[in-house]
Amino acid sequence: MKISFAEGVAKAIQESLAANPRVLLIGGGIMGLNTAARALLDPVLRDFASRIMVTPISELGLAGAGVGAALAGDRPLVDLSTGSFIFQAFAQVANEAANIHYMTGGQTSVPVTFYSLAGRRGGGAAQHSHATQALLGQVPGLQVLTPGGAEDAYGLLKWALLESRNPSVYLSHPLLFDETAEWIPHDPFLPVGKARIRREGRDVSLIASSIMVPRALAAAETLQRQHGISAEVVDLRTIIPLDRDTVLQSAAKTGRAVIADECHHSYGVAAEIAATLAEKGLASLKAVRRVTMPDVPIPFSAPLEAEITVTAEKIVAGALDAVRAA
Amino acid sequence: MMELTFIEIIRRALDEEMARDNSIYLLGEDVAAGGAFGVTRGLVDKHGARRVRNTPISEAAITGLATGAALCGLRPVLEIMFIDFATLAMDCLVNQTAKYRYMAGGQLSVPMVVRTQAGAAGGAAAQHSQSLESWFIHVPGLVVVAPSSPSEAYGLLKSAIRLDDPVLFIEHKRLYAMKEPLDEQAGSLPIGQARVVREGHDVTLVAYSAMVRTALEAADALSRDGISVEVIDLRSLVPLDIQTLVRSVAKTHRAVIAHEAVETGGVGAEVAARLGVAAFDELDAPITRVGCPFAPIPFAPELEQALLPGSRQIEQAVRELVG
Amino acid sequence: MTLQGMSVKELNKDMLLAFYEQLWRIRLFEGQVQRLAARGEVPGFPHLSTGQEAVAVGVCAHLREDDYLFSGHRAHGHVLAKGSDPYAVFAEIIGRQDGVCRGRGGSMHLVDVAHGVLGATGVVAGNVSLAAGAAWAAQVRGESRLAVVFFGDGATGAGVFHETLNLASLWQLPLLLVCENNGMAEFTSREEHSNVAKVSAFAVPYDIPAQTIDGNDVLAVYEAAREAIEAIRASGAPRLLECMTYRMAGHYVGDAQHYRSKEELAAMKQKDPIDRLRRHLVKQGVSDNELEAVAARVKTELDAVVDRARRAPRPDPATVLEDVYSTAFAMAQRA
Amino acid sequence: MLRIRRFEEQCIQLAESKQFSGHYHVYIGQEATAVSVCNALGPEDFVFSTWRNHGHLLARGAAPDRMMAEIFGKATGYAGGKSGTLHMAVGELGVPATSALVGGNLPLATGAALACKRRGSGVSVCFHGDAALEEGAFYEAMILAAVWKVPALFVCENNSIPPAQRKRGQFTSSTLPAAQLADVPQSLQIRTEIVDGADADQLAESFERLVGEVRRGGGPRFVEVRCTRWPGSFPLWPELPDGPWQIAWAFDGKPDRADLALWLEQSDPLTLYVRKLIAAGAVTRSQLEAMDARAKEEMAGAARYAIDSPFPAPDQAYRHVWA
Repeated sequence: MKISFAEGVAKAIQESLAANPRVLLIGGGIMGLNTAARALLDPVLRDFASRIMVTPISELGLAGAGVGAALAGDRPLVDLSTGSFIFQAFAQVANEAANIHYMTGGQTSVPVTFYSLAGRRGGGAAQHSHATQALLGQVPGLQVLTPGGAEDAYGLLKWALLESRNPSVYLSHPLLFDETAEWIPHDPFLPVGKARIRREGRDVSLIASSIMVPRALAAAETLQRQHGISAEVVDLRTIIPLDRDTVLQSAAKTGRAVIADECHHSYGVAAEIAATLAEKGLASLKAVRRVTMPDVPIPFSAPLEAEITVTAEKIVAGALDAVRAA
Repeated sequence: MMELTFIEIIRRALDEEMARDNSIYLLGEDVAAGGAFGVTRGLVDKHGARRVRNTPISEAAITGLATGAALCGLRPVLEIMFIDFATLAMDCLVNQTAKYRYMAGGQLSVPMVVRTQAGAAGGAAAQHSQSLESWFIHVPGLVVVAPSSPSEAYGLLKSAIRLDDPVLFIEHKRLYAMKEPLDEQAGSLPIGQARVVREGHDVTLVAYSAMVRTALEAADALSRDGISVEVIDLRSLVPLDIQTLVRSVAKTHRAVIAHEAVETGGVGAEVAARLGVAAFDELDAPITRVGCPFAPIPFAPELEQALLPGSRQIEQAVRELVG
Repeated sequence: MTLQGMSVKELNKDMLLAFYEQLWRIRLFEGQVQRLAARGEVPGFPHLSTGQEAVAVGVCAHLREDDYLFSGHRAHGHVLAKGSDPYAVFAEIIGRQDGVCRGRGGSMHLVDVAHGVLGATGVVAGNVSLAAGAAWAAQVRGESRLAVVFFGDGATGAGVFHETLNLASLWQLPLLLVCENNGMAEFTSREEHSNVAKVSAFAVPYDIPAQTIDGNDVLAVYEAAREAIEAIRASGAPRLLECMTYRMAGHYVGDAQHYRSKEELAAMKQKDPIDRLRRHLVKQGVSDNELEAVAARVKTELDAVVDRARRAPRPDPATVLEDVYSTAFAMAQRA
Repeated sequence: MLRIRRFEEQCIQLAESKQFSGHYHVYIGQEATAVSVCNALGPEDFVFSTWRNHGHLLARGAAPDRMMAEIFGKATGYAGGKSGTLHMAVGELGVPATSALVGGNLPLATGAALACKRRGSGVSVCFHGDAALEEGAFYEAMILAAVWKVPALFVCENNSIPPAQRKRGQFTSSTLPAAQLADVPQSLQIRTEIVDGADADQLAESFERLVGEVRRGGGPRFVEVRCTRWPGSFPLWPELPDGPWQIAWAFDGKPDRADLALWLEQSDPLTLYVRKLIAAGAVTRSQLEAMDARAKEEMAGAARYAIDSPFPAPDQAYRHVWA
């Protein structure tokens, strides 16, 4: 049956709360300002009222409380709302949660999940549009989950809440809520750390995650229909752990790699993947291109924002450039 | 010429700049008492308590205070004792300091320097030894400088203070005791221009901050085996001088990038990605990164040594390339 | 419009009418933003200050052009009351080239240096410490100017707010902290997210004189602000002003406010700051049609502003990479 | 209390003879606080500490030899050499994590208290210093604890140097304009008490009562324990003025240094408590000396254990990144 990304998120939270009394929710604004998606959560917030902690606006305190509760045996989901607000909580997310298991020589683990609604949403301007995978992706001890489809929105969040033994940042995206996907209830869950080949192809590999997955799929359609180019779409699903093998296998097969990502151009997720490809020195690799946001804060005005947005058309252009290069 | 330590040279640069421009103010925890590492010792006596001011231990508020003052025309130089504590000031640095000019459509600039200190130096463990530059170089609007020696730090700090953009000036703990002569006419050094520290023609070895010294050690060892290594000190990470690297790779056709920070998503990734496109035809071997494995810094010195990339790892990487 | 130092009793009819006009200008301005937002012409999520106009007008009446103003994400009223040109502000909110930030900032990042508006912020309590920095700059240069920062009661949950109280008191900074306590932080009411009813209680341990007043009465705000600002100019020490007010528009445009009961909204309408000043003016013998004339004049003025702003050119995409750095580094390159 | 002091004295002597590296902090002069708090706690309770954690861990029942091994960075340490002194934690004793950031442990304690409340058993105790009141994390943790009414006990060990005694170059402690430190938590509507850190009996009585109140769901409590800093911990690296503590000082003996003598008389919980026991005839001098001998032997044994323990194998550096 078909479910939407938003339904996936709501379903994962509802089932996890039902399955394990140690799961609790700190803060409850999960779906941000999307009222339709918010409505999906209302029954959950009602049924589990005693396990939903209403909170003041103090991201540092909330994140730290989530870590503390996890240290004491609970499995909290901490809602840090808009992606750009995770910076206030960085000391607790990156300096405490991520380090504790290692610092205690393995004595203590921190199964906390931070929910962050990150990415360019339209009109958000500079302080509401951050894609934070690049910074979070450099923190040893932190899992960074970036679902690009509804089935992963559900699966990854439920895995984080019920099974993961490490701290995770679950990066939801305001523009993904309406994406739908086929969902088979008892389908064996693709293990975390494995990328998903969303579309087979021979001529170029489109490496994507989160919001870039639907756009890469659209680009692949255009490349096939208008240019006769067969594009493979690799959905990373997670930035940590990063499935470098699947990326390398795909790039070796097609000989060309285009990495589409919403982080800024320099020092971003795309840079890490491009460097991995460059490092392995694949004989068959003819071209690598990065299609990302330029190194600018996100402007408010619509035409300016449109200029820097990574669209399907830009992914197509990147792919054509890679094909033409070799 | 007298020999000065990294700390003494930085103090001298701050002293001279404060004498030159009275809109420069020093802020930070215990800076009037000399600062945790003694960098600002004695400056309060020369420039007065109004311009060298201790702050409470509130990294978020003091970074905001410095930013607000910079918006109004002061040129604050804020010390954050350890880069690990900058995690408490991330919202200010990322959402305010870096973006103010752009959000205001160019009406304002933020002439502010945040001096901080990073890197592992034995026994400081996970929350006092991190190299976190990779976060800040992904934030458009921030300039990031990482000097590799006392004389470099002197010139780059002077330029950083005179720049009208916010600069994160990262000093490495292990360089603090390093001594170097400082010639009298030393002036400011350009930000955004890499420096060829050692000529060579077989491989280009890129590094910055304390890793430059390690790279030179590796280069010396390799030259004894007849491998000629060109060592380049990036000096600043943003702006990144990719042209100098491309020119060097055009000559050597091989590239290795070394840094103490975690390899994933680090400076090496960006340099490799850019060289992978800009110098694709010049490369005879894959670009290689030498960074810290993906783990926090352990306390025990033996474990720390096992983790951190040193000249041995660099030599090994170069030998694999040169073959 | 600055009337520093005049006590409420000395205000003559013209000055009161000027307040009345200012309140209407902000109310109609926000009404236009809401109207255009409903038609999808306003990108993003503007937050309106409808119902909280009295705080902006009452406080800004005492500010000089070179005093520094910071605001939160509900900033339109403060920026207009400080003296920014409504056309430039409206153009910015709909992302036009003539906008005060050339279309880059938008509703939540309004900056107008010429009028001392150093900025709104989209991060709750994100710039309270910046305002302290501006106050510190004024102090060290021996200037008599001050910095004022407006924020909602939600901001008092953020640790940086308390760090700033500590710093402002410790360094005795010329900073006026104005809390618009509308009893709501986004969607949760105050009781649910704070155990401290009155924000002024937070200032007590730091010896920052704090006052809680009725934020819907522009004359009460004017009087309290006059006393606080005069004290700051004289002593250079910080002050906190807590204005109890009520947010009549939702948290953001399009917020159906299902979390508010009907009676609650109706009761609040009764305390509307414009109606209260209107009743006061009528008692002072101002005729109805004189009051109507003011409202009509402001309506015509704003209709023209909105019309002009909607026809203003959109920013040229080619300029998108400008203003990231003031130094000419050639490094902000296209994707 | 005696065991804690002897442990810390061993640390200082070992550090002075360069047996272990890295900066560290000692708990001398505050022993009564840790002992009285931990005596009121049970196995299901949680304790959060900071970089000055040795006393808390010993009072909680940690083994001195494994603690010393960890301070040495040895494989037999509680964290196998990965935490060192700054982050020492003992999971099975309910000390799950120790932060080295000022105020870093406060939100953790609130979170653990939330878990206790949900489970219906256990309280969460957070030891922190006076400087934590300058960090935003303090306020956020306090407000959350109050709004959620969780069983959290915040123990602020205020060892700030009275202003009159602040000499140049020493690290100023907290810089709070508040007339009284306790005014701050009171303004957050949290029940606050002040206890004299030198009076072991008052501490024991207060914490017995307070832990009971918190355990019965009375919501969070804040206790300011006023201790005067031990003269040995003024310098950056702790030293033993006039050597280890001597039983004689509790009788008629006096140390040479006047400041130490004054401190023993007015502020040292150990000396004052021993005098009280002697006066009440509860213990004889020979019993004390026997007790002291056992404590000294235990801690000397811990030192030997640490010295003889092996360093961790280098490959351990890669373990425990992921649970």
